[in-house]
Amino acid sequence: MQFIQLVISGIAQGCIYGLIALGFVLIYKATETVSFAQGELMMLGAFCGLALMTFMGFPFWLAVISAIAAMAAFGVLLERIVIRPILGQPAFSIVMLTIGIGYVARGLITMIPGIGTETHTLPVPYKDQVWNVGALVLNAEQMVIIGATTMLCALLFAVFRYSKVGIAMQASSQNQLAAYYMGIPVKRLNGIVWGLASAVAAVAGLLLAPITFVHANMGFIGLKAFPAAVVGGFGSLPGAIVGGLVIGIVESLSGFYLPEGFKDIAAYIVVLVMLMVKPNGLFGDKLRKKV
Amino acid sequence: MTQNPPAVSDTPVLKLLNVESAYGPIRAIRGVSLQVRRGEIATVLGSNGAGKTTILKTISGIIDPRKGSVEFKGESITAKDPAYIVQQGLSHVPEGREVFPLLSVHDNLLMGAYTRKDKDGIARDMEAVYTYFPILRERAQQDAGLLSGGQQQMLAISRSIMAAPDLMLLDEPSLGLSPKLTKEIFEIVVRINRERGTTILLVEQNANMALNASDYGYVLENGRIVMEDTCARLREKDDIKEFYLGMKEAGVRGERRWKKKKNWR
Amino acid sequence: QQQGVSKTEILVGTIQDLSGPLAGYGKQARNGMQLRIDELNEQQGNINGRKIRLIAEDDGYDPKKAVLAAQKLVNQDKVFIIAGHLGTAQNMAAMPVQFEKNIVNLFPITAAREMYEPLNRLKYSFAATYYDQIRIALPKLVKEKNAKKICTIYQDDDFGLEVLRGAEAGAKSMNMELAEKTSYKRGATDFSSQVAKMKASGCDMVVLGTIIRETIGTVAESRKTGFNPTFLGSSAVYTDLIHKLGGKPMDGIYATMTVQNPYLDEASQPIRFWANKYKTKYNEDPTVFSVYGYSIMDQFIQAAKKAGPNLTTDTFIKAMDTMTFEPDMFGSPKSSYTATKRLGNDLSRLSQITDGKWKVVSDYVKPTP
Amino acid sequence: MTTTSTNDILLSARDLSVRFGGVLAVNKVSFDVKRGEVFTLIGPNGAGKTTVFNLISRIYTPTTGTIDYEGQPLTQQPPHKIASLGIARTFQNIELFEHATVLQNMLIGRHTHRTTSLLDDILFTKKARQAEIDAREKAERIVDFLDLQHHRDSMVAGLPYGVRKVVELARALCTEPKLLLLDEPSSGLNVEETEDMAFWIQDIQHELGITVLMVEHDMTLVSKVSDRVLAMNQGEVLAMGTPREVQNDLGVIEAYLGTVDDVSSLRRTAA
Amino acid sequence: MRFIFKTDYGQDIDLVKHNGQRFWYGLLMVVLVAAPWVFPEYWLAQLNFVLIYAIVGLGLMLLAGFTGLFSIGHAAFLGVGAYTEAVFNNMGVPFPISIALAGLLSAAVGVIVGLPALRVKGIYLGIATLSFGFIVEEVLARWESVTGGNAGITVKKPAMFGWSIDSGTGFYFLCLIIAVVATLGILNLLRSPTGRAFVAIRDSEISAQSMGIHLARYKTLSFALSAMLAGIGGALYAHKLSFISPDQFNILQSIDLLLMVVIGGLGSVHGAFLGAIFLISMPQLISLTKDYLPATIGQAPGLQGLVYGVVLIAFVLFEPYGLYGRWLKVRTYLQLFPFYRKGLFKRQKSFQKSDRLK
Ligand SMILES: Nc1ncnc2c1ncn2[C@@H]1O[C@H](COP(=O)(O)OP(=O)(O)OP(=O)(O)O)[C@@H](O)[C@H]1O
Ligand SMILES: Nc1ncnc2c1ncn2[C@@H]1O[C@H](COP(=O)(O)OP(=O)(O)OP(=O)(O)O)[C@@H](O)[C@H]1O
Ligand SMILES: [Mg+2]
Ligand SMILES: [Mg+2]
Repeated sequence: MQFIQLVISGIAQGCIYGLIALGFVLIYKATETVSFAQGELMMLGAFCGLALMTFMGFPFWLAVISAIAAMAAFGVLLERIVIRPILGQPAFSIVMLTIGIGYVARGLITMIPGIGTETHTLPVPYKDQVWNVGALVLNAEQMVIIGATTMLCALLFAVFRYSKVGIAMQASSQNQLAAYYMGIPVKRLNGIVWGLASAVAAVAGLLLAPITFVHANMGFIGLKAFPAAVVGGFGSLPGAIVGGLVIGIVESLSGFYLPEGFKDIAAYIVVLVMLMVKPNGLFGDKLRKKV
Repeated sequence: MTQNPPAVSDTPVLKLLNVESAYGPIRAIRGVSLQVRRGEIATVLGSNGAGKTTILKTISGIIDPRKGSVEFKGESITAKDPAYIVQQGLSHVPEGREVFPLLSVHDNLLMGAYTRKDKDGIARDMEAVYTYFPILRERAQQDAGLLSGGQQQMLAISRSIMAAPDLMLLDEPSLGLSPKLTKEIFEIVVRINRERGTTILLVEQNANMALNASDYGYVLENGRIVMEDTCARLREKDDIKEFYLGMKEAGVRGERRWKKKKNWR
Repeated sequence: QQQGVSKTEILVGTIQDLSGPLAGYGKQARNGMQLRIDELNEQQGNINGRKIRLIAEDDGYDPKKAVLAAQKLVNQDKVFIIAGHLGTAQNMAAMPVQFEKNIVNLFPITAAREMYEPLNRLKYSFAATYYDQIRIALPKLVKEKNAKKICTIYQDDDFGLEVLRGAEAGAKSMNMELAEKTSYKRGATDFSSQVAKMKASGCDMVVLGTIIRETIGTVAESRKTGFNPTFLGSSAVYTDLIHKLGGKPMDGIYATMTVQNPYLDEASQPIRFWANKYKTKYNEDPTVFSVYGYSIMDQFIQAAKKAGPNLTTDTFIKAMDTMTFEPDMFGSPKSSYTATKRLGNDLSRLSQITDGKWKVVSDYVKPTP
Repeated sequence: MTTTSTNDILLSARDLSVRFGGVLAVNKVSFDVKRGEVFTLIGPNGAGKTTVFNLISRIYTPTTGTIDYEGQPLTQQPPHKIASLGIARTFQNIELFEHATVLQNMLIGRHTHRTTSLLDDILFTKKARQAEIDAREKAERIVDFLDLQHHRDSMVAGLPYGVRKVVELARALCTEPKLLLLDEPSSGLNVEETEDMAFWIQDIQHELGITVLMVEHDMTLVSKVSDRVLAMNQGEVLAMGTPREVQNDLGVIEAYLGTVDDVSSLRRTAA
Repeated sequence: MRFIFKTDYGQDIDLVKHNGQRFWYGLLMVVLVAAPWVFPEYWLAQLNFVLIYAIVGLGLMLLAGFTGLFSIGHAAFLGVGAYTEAVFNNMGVPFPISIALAGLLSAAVGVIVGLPALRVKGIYLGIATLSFGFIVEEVLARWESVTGGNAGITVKKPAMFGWSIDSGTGFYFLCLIIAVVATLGILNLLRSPTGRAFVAIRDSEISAQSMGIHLARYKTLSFALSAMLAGIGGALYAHKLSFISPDQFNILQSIDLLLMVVIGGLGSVHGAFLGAIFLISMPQLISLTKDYLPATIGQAPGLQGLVYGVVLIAFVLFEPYGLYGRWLKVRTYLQLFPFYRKGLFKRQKSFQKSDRLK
């Protein structure tokens, strides 16, 4: 029983990692850069939802939808202003930009007087609800995360696998020059990708807020999502979720059964083991350059 | 080729005026002016580093010219976004293949048709390129990056055909293709020109092929156009014969290893 | 010539986290200090003809930046004193820089023992350490609740460690052992396995070496899984955020405290007045950290006044070493300093959340002999 | 055209096969490369020529079959050892060090000849300096040989395609190989430059005494420089012999060369 | 423009190419040596930090800039070095020995961390190093008997054979000497076969391998050297801070280090120094200027992070090749002075290509 309860907690926590990892993978798949700002976008999304719900008094669903839409728009704008000017530069430049964006986002939020340095709670209707199934305790907040994550993942997977735009995004990440030659509007797609990633981040932020609260540093959880993405294979959307689950469950179990300290580094040990055994993660493409 | 070719009209589809492009401090082409008329095949000859690729890249907006203007179908496309230019009905087979290595062959071809909306037309063209290059059909689900060099070249050309463009820029289409396929490629190029009326600008090291397939030719040296004429007449010029067609007056070069200076007679 | 003291001005430096993980606290502490300075400069005149100017540096909770900040304050701005520096490691890194120039490190905002141990004439620490708080409060609470098994969950850093040590010492004084010690990394969000562990060991008393979100996370997770021991936190838990964010499940938690949280609707009139003044000035609710900042500055002013017109590090130390500070309106205990006693006091009170608010539930707890 | 009379076999492949998933890229291919000859692989696209090169340079491991080099099995060597055994290669798609100059690229080619230890390098001892100067001299000689003076200090990233091909050749020569693998050396070169390439290959064979194994589609070049030709198709050997023999082989014509020789049929007929 | 007439290959190899360079670097050295008597104490302390970070930066530059292996866990090496130094120094081991041990132990850890680099690249390597970083941090925190755990340890002044370096000046010269030696070592390395092998691996592994470069050996070597410099830097850092705790070597520190080399200019030795100057002086500049801002902005928490982020973004946008790139432009401008053409440095359109296949 204990074990099952731990696994359930692990799954719930894993879904959180997976959800954030989804954002990483999304950006990576479509632009081949790693966004270090994903956690901060999530934080902005949560603050956005908070502002709408508590300060502007929007009803819950309206607030959620507006927050996601607003963040999507913000993502597009961000791409337009900050990323686009250096589109085509080596991927690492863009990684640096995202680090910068992270600093700015955190700084800006912190600067809001009376709000930025505080921790807030998001008034969601399902707060603190628990279902007892036998001796197990299921937590509404966690169940919502699991459900939403699965849906988002399926949706994004379909987009990338079957839609023309999705394939074009991958194409432009693999060879931008050729994408231009094909008339693929690389810049516009990039905008869409960042919009999408911000929207996903907003969803993550809103779902996470009841558990971790809303504060300027909530984005740091993204550091745990990196291992999740890697374990799953960085280019794979389902991999992000599976990776998240693996990490979540391992963490939860090692926290209970292993000596102190292991829980905190379990994720990283899993990553290292994975990289030794299967360097491209569970679902990553096996890549080898043909010469 | 027996079918009646569409008449080459006098209106230029593509017009370059005094174009100058540079990579940093290196000026790769200087004051190039050329025209491609609707329905014709034009070719640019030139030795290594003459700037042929640079011209094509400048046309499709991959590099912005320092000076001069590029006009496509009467509209200026100077320094526009490459995606925009391609959407105007131009497609470019780049030097060095540039396939999408991690997409399947089929998806690569689909990307070629990105700017098109007509589903039926796309399916038809897909069928057509599969007939041109049966190996692509065989490998439709394989990652393009794992194809052999020549197969990738076929894919690059096919991808461009899939775009059903008005103007096709071909940068060394025969690179790495077997002799048999090289001929076939040129036949396909000519067929596309004749059957669909696609205007073509061709850059090719295989000058013999290029001069036979094209209507009009330019010779580029050190970033400048030094000669232009119809291909029929170019084929008769001595320098062309010697330097581009490899037909030597006996004993001029032969097995000896000195180079005659080109003076563009 | 004493640096940082002119005819008309005393330069006080402070280093706070204004951009890092504890930016909230850092800002409040600085505001509290500034509030007291403004009171002095605008209403009460001066200290022997001198006004105070505060220079606040941001170290982003990074020891390396703390060194640079201290260097700037000491060598560039040439402050007279550094007061209220936030963070243990940050203080540890900055102190050598200050001491080299004979600059007092007054009342750093950290309850680590290193702030007054080993003895140094330039060190002053003002409030009971986390170690002492728990060490002293735990036996009292254990007796009261008749607890059998003590566990602790602590943050895996210098702060958490102090609480753990306090709990260990407290347990030892009752000839008990900690039944379970479990930790988490700063910023963790999931406490399920830690709670499961403590639940599995059947604890009925849990010492919280946690701060805000972790306290809420731990307690909420416990309540959900039907684990209901007595929770005891240090003064780091004593903040209004616990009940504001955590809501109903937080009711019943105990925490040690040194000064009272200044609720805006506080019953005591002076605190209410003060809290509203703060709110008007900074447009946000004051917290205990605002109070820390305010008290630190207040006590500095008292000591500086006492030091007389010739204000130097030496005269200041001399004044400090004979100082006794009476309890202030926030209910801080009486504290005193001598040349060898550099911790103002080691006392704290117990408070408990009832109906979504901290209530003081005990007087100052004396160490059980 | 000289044919070496030595029977000395430098490289010998026996029953080489390699499979990638469903594709049998090379199927039971056997051939011998004699010391001092120019041996050419031809074949339609996708025949498996480059794959044979990759097998020799140990980028792939054969599914079955063996490769012997100077009588030793090559398949047991790790990939980085191949160069020090005296096998150098160029790549079909050009694999240069883009962010280095031509000269630096060539100096990297001297890697197998390094004599200095790490400590020598860090302290840049006299020995290191001398080794460096020696390496330069060797590289400069090849710069002269291949007419690269003009591009010596240019970044590879900015070079035209044709020059890169030559730089790759230069880099391979810098390793002072016994066996040189050239993958389509003339692709991207015009007629005139291809002629130069032919001269170089002949010089490499005769003056430097290097055995050349080459993949090439330009039949003029092939017949000019090769001693023997192996034609492949779909991974299998189609024909082997002198250039002339192979060129006249019906199978080769069918699969590779094509029948139409007159390209004037491409011309636009007057409307 | 300066034209140098070269008469032998040796000239190409020399570190200093002409008298102009000799003059400027000489002048720089003079200034550095005179610094303790010329600059106010506060500036000297900053300079000291710059030197320490430059040493670490040199190592990371070797790894990231020249070998193309990005480490997001470099603070771990800094930490290993710092702790080794702290432990041995506090035990009374003479300073030269303890700092050598710090370097060697870090190098050993570097080799271990380098192992995954043999199999993975790019982002995967990044995450692998990041993971190692976390693990090392955890070990430092948990191995209390040696490291003092999270409570941290105080580091005594460097001392050897009864002589201790306690003045700011002495320590400054120590850092200066080590920095100069490290720089020369790296420069030597880069003009020799080892350095070229690194660059080859960065640009094309497959081709490097076919040139006979043992990828595994050189990658591990790069990790080891890089970690060694980080370890030595860490040892100096430990003395400079005189108090170290595990969380000083966390991911944020690692990111700072990476930012340092990127801002300095990946792939240039100058970059390591310029980056260190940036990293250290930026927060100071912000705090110097914020006194002049209106209080609502100047005193707002978060300002530091915001400005830092904005500067970072501006950098990437306007100077993707880092400070060194900017410096090169300024220099070219001066050299070409009357003939400088405006478009010379106009940025080309450039196109990203997958480096998943390298
Ligand atoms: N990225 C670049 N950076 C700097 N210079 C370049 C760059 N690309 C090309 N060049 C220079 O521009 C000139 C023209 O190059 P271009 O590629 O257009 O030649 P080309 O005629 O296509 O040659 P090839 O037949 O070899 O393909 C060359 O001298 C080359 O050195
Ligand atoms: N790593 C690989 N994975 C899957 N298939 C491969 C791989 N490498 C080669 N192939 C397949 O093996 C076949 C032979 O490829 P190879 O590159 O050897 O051809 P080639 O003879 O060099 O042709 P070309 O003249 O076009 O370069 C091709 O069909 C190719 O798709
Ligand atoms: Mg070209
Ligand atoms: Mg090939």
